[in-house]
Amino acid sequence: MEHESAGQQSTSHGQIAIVTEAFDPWIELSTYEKSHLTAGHYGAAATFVGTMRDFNEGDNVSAMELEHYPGMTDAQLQAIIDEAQAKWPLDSALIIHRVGRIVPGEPIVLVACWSAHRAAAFDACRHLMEALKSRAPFWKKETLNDQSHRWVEKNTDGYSAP
Amino acid sequence: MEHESAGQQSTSHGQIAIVTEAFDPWIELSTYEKSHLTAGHYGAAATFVGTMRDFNEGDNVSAMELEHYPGMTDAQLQAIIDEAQAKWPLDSALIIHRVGRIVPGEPIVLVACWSAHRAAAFDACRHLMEALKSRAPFWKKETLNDQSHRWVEKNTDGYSAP
Amino acid sequence: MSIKVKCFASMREYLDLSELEIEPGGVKNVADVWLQVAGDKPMPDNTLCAVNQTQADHSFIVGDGDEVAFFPPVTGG
Amino acid sequence: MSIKVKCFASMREYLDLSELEIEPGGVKNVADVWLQVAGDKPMPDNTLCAVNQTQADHSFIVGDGDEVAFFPPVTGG
Repeated sequence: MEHESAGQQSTSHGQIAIVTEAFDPWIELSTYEKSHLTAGHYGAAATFVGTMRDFNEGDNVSAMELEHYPGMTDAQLQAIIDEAQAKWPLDSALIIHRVGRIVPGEPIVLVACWSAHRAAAFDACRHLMEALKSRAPFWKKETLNDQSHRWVEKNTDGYSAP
Repeated sequence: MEHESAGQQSTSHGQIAIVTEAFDPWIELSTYEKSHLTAGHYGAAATFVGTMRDFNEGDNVSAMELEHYPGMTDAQLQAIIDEAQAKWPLDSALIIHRVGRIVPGEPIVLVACWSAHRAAAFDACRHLMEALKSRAPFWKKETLNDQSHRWVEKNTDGYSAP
Repeated sequence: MSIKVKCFASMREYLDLSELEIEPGGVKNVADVWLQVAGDKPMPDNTLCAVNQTQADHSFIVGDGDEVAFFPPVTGG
Repeated sequence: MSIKVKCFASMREYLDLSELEIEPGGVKNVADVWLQVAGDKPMPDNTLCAVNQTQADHSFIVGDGDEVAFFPPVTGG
């Protein structure tokens, strides 16, 4: 699938894409798996999709503007994938992140890891997501129902379930 | 998507299916999300797909027969989902598991959890997968390249990456 | 009435037995069911048992109408 | 030559500045760049800095041709 792309890099073991248009994560996963993975070689695919909610911190949210730092974002995402590749035996890893104007129900981010075994796939997928949330230069500005705007000030800890 | 189904149960918060034919996990996820989830309500989807490899414990594997205990398997999978629903605030959970003859590259199991936040989705997805591996009555018999057969004797620990 | 016995996977092959109905006379618990269907074949160490599709140990009391299953450790997923 | 300065998100709004080139004269490190572009506006506590698209602290040495960025904590994903 070709993207209206604000940045894309591909290595033998992974791919990142920063996209300006809505994407369907399940179609992306299907397409990527067919083109980048060898059937029978991987036994585990762990994936995460972050989707825009219509509420945040007790308020209704009607839209969001997602800003990024072109160049640095791509480099950070690639570095995060490279680190994961060094730490876990991954067949491949994929990150897709949306930028620009987003409305509730639309996917924001997709992270996926393929490996021979499930522990590596699970660990690497979650690590990629937490590294992305803490290090990749993206910023969210929410539009509330009364048309006022506010910047999201920080990301929450993703390892502590409520 | 309708399945050649050996067992299917649906509750307001989750669904299990034991299927006898090959399934496409990404189409299943897309279909399930459209029919069972409310856009804008969930912010996180964590999924896992287990796929048959063409190697195991150092040997090439050409096919597999997946046996189950009809009735008990369904009840165990439903119990596992109910437990996860009680422990984490999930919008929905889905388990699909293949039985019968399987060849390398074909998906064996799909587990997916949707929640408002990522920690709950990640934790619940992994818990469902480990609970399934340790408690759901399925058994694998591998066919090696020389046409000999062997039972897989036990599942490995899914929390320890190599 | 009777007790339904089921065996799965390598246990089915070990006992050459998939499904059987036995008379409940003289059967008090899961261990007695094993003796009825397996005779002098020893029960493998890692054998799991279920009564009415819920896991149970060897001393679990069974009788008329129950379903008892024997199987090895599960290996799905 | 010059130093390119970029600001993102709430920092862009705070300084009313998206991108600017400044003369490197008198600029030794990141903190000096801030003084040049922000004047007497204090740097918010949680401000992050990057030099040539790699995160850096305020004492990081910069000069001709470098790209310096200021931004708040990241909130993607």
